[in-house]
Amino acid sequence: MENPSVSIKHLDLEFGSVKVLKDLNLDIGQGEFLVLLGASGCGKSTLLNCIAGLLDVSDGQIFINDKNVTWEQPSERGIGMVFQSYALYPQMTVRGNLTFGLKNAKMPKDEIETRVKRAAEILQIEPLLQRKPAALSGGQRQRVAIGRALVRDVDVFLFDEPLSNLDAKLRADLRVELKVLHERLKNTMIYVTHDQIEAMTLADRIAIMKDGLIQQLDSPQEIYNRPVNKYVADFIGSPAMNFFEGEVADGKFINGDMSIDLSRYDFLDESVKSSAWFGIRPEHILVNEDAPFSTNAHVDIVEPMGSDTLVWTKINGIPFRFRMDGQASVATGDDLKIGFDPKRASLFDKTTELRL
Amino acid sequence: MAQTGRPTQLFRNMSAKIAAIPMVLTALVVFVGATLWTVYHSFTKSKLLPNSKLVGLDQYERLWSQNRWLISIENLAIYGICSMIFSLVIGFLLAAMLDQKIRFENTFRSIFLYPFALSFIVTGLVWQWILNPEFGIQKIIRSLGFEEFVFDPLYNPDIVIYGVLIAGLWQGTGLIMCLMLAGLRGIDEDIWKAARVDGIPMWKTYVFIIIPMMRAVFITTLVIIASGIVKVYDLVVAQTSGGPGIASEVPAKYVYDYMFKNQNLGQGFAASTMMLLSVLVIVIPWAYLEFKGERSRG
Amino acid sequence: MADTSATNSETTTMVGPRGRKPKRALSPRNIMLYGTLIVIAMYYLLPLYVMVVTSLKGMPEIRLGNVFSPPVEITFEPWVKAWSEACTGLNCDGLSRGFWNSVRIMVPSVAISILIASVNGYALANWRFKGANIFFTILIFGAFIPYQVMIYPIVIILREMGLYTKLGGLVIVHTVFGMPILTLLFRNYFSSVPEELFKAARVDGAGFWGIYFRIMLPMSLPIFVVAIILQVTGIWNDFLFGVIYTKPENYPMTVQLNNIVNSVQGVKEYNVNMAATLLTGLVPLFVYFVSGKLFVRGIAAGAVKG
Amino acid sequence: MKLKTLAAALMLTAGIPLAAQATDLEVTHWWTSGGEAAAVAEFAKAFNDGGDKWVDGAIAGSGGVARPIIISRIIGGDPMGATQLNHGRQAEELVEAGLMLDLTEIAEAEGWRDLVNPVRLLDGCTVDGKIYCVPVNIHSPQWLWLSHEAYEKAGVAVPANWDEFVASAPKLREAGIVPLAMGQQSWQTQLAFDTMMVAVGGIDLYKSILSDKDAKAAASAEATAVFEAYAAARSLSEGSNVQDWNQATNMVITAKAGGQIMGDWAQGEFQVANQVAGEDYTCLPGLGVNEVIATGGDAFYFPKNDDPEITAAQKRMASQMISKEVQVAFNLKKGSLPIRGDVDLTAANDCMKKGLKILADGNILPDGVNVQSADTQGQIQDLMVEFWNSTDITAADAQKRYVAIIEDAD
Repeated sequence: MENPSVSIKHLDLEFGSVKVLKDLNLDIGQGEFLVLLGASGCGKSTLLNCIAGLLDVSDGQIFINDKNVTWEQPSERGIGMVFQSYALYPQMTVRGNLTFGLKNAKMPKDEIETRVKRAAEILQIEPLLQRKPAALSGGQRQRVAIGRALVRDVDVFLFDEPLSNLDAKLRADLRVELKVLHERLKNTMIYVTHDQIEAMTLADRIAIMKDGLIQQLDSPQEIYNRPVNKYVADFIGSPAMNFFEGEVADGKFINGDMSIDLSRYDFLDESVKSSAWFGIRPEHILVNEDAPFSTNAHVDIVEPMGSDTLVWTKINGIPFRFRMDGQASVATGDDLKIGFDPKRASLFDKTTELRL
Repeated sequence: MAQTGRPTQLFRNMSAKIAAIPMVLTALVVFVGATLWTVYHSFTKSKLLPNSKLVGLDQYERLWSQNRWLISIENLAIYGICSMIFSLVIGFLLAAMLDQKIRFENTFRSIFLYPFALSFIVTGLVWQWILNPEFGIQKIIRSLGFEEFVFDPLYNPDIVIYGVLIAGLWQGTGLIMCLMLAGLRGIDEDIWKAARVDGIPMWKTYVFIIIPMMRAVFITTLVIIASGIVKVYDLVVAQTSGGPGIASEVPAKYVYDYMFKNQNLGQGFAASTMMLLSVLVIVIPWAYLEFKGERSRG
Repeated sequence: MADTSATNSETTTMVGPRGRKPKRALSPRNIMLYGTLIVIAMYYLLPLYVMVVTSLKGMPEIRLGNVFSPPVEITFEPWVKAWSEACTGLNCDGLSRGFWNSVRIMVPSVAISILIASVNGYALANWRFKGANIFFTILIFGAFIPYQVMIYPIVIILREMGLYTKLGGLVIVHTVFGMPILTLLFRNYFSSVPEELFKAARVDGAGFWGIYFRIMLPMSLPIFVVAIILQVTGIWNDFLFGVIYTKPENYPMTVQLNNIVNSVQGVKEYNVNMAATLLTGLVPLFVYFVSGKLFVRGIAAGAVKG
Repeated sequence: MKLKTLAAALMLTAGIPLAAQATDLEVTHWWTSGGEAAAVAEFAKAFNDGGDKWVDGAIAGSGGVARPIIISRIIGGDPMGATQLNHGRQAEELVEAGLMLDLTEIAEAEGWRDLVNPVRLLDGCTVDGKIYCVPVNIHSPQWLWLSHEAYEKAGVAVPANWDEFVASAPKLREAGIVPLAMGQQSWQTQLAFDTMMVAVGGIDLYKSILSDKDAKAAASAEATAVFEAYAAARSLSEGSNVQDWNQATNMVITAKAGGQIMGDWAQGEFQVANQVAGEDYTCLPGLGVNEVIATGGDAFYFPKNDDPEITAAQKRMASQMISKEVQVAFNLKKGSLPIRGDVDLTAANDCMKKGLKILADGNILPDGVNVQSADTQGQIQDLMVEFWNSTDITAADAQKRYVAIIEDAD
């Protein structure tokens, strides 16, 4: 990548004998919105804290705008950060929160004023400037927290699960606002979350992390369509992907007496022959339609969700779920014909769990 | 359902009310009743036994003309203000130092806190011994060659109250440190991170962000220190007996001496009423603020 | 973009700062920090050290040396004397009598005061009833009232109850004066217990006492330990109430300590005094060092929230 | 239980005298120094020999510490069997409140009025013509105790009066000896002041101020002289950093100090230290100037009790305390003078004999403790101890405040 905004090279982090990050490399482009996604304990927040300089790395380097900041103080790295708990200074007004860091850096008064005005205008918090955080709603607080990063006028924004403390509706609203904000500011943003919807909707690229390693770094589409390993495939998508265990041989996937023709599947390596996992997303199932592969299914449970309906069945004795239109009339006990296009499926090696 | 007989107001929460009886009795009989009794009798000419011969403000007039009382008040003020300031400052500094992710934190904390487990009698006796000019610090410094060195706070009327203060701080700051440390630990990690990202130096973070956030802790702590200052009787009795002369007298001792030793209950009651009054002057504004705050919060 | 975590960084050589920011163990900050801590720790340890060395010296050595010099010849004589021989007046059975008196005073006082205050704090936190806050406010104000204001009326109250100079009277006094701080402690702690838990128990039909014994008590071990520590040390260390509300045969250890130290027969025996002082301090010190961690944890849970 | 009743019944039928009925009596007092404790042991021994049991309730510290405890117990409805109190004003209100046992009956039966010498002691016990306490000894505060060893070291003769004492002080200083030992407790400074009033101001001044509460006398030039002498004495005690009187006495015994103004109870300490009057130490009554002594003293009161057995035992103790043998044994140990004129005190030492002689000559004064109220005493003590310890206060200031206290005295 030419001129990355943030570049992380061979990063190691140990707490005592526990390795939290392992030889991690990551380049983030100018103006990119990168989401670090993973289950709790995967090291995503740790990585963010390392970038911010809030944690000392054990080995490796961090560059921000081509400047080696590995040993720099957080405030000297040209970053702004937004925290899950907002971390607003409770005894100061909103204005105080926004200006405290700037005043401390001995910035001229009118410059501070300009910046606060701009941030307040962007985030629409002008009426709140004289209030204290305790008198704000969760969403307002989060805006102020963003504002505090904004007034720093930096190139890189770091978000540490900023929406986790909000209720579902507010979270959706703010998500959009964040997206708008990014469109407007065109800053580099690194965003940590465990919520895949946030990741999918916001990210230019998502880095899925597990055990201190980046599993896959790609655009949301790519990650959704072509997960590099079974973990990613399982993690992304809700409801989760269906999996069958079986053998891949002669262009076919065989599970017991079921055989799926894989001629339409994009193999990385055509000649492969091994035990494998076969995965297909519930939303890629076709019902009562012609499909390259189809079978009969007996409906066990129906979960109507309004926009769509989740149906549980068994294929070859293995629990299997698929998604139908919200208006579909289906009931427990029905027998359906279901099928899918193997082109949309994913195959993973049984032992390495890597994509085939 | 509506007809099942709603319990009357009195019997609602009956168990809770029964459980609160000791509190109600203590509050009414001891704290209110006993206090009023004492206040009333401070206007009487009670000597060895309480009586009801009212004499108006005579006892108070006499009280404020007593040199010993004035010295006691002055001592309490010095001791009170100094111990509030020093134990808050020292306690907070110690807590802040222990909060720097240091090694042996537990050891240090145990060392700072153990004197709190000891009584004022023990504290007073030990410090009396250490400050003894013939055996203690003064002698050691002198034996190092500084023959003229003088450090005898317990024998110098001008500074004796500071000698008591040294012992009092030794005993009490550990607890303050613990309270402060707990308060510091209760602060959201993210606040620290935010301050670091904002580039705010550590001391400024403490002064402008952390300390204001610990307002509740500071108030609790002040309450604890204040009630400790009220108790400053045992310590003086054990360490100096009010001496040299009457230089380290405190109001509590004045009260006790007049009530029992000098057999002038009225005078003792008057002095204790004055103590009560000065406590109220401090407590009422604080309580007013506290409760007002609570109402707007709730 | 298909390649996963690989970047072009392999080609660039690793220049500039890398890895952990080097920190010298003896950085000025650390020297300041640990230096200050050690100096202060010495200030705090000094009196304990002085007590121990003085109590192990003979009188001639004390007269010659200073309070800080370690004993040349260690003798346990002062300890034996302080425990079983030191005299107050004609009673030459040392501190041992006071020790057992203190135990007899402390055990019921601690148990009763904590029991009452915990139930009380629980009632205040979870069963708010009309007027409760008024009494609670009075109670907290009570903590500020100088004891001296109430000493005399309490003598009268106890006399009327026939408990003056009896152990029972002293237990009442300790319960009364321990109530404000303990109630505050328990009220704050119980307030921090999730409301849902309490509601769930009520829905399950548990009453006042049922919830207290089956839900609150098992959850509040730390705060009970704190309360026990506060009360054990407080009551053990009490002097004023012990001297006023008991008679000599019931004197607690602190009062006896004061008596022994103050009844000078001939020369002041500093070594015996210090041994006696240490003996008196041993019980709370023991309690403290055994439960040190819980003590701090409990304070964090209860006291600070106020 | 049954066995006990049976035993009691048997004893009664056997005609064992009532006295043998063992009753426990708790006795509170503040005699805890070496000499004092030894003296108390004599009382205890006598009482125990009589078949009863003396339960010792010693309260350490000075009377100032012990009195409140004693009084609050009496008022608090948990009276002890007997208690030491200075007779006179201290117990007045307790007696008036009807809390003390009336001893008039045995006093008349045993003829105390004839026994007690001087009879004034009994007056202190008398309220409205009834006797409520047993005086047990005569104590006189007006003594100067001098260490022979200290003067030997300094190379001066042992002074024979206060003026010589003051004159010899620089020599003692040179030898590294504190001229005047003084405990820091306030009553000690007051005692020294009262004593100097007798010595410097004269007997009449003393009487008019203390007994008659004459404020004019307190403001007089004679009194000013006393204050000046007292102010001068302050500097003599520099370096005497002790609290208790017996520690100060100990400084004299060990020749760390030249002398001490203290009551005759100091003698007990000399005795415990095996010092011999006239050889190791010298005592000067009235500071060697005016050889008079105030006849203060200790007395025992017996708080009223509902239990007739205890009342009986109290009366037994009262008559024992005043008996000849006990008086001799007790006072020899205590270093005080017996309250009866008819006892044989051949065993008495030099100092005691001096005291007895003065007593016999009738050169006696009332003691402050017996004529002033505790309140007045407390105020004077506060003044004196403050004055003694802070050289900022001039003699004139102190006198002014003293006059004010005497004016208000009740």
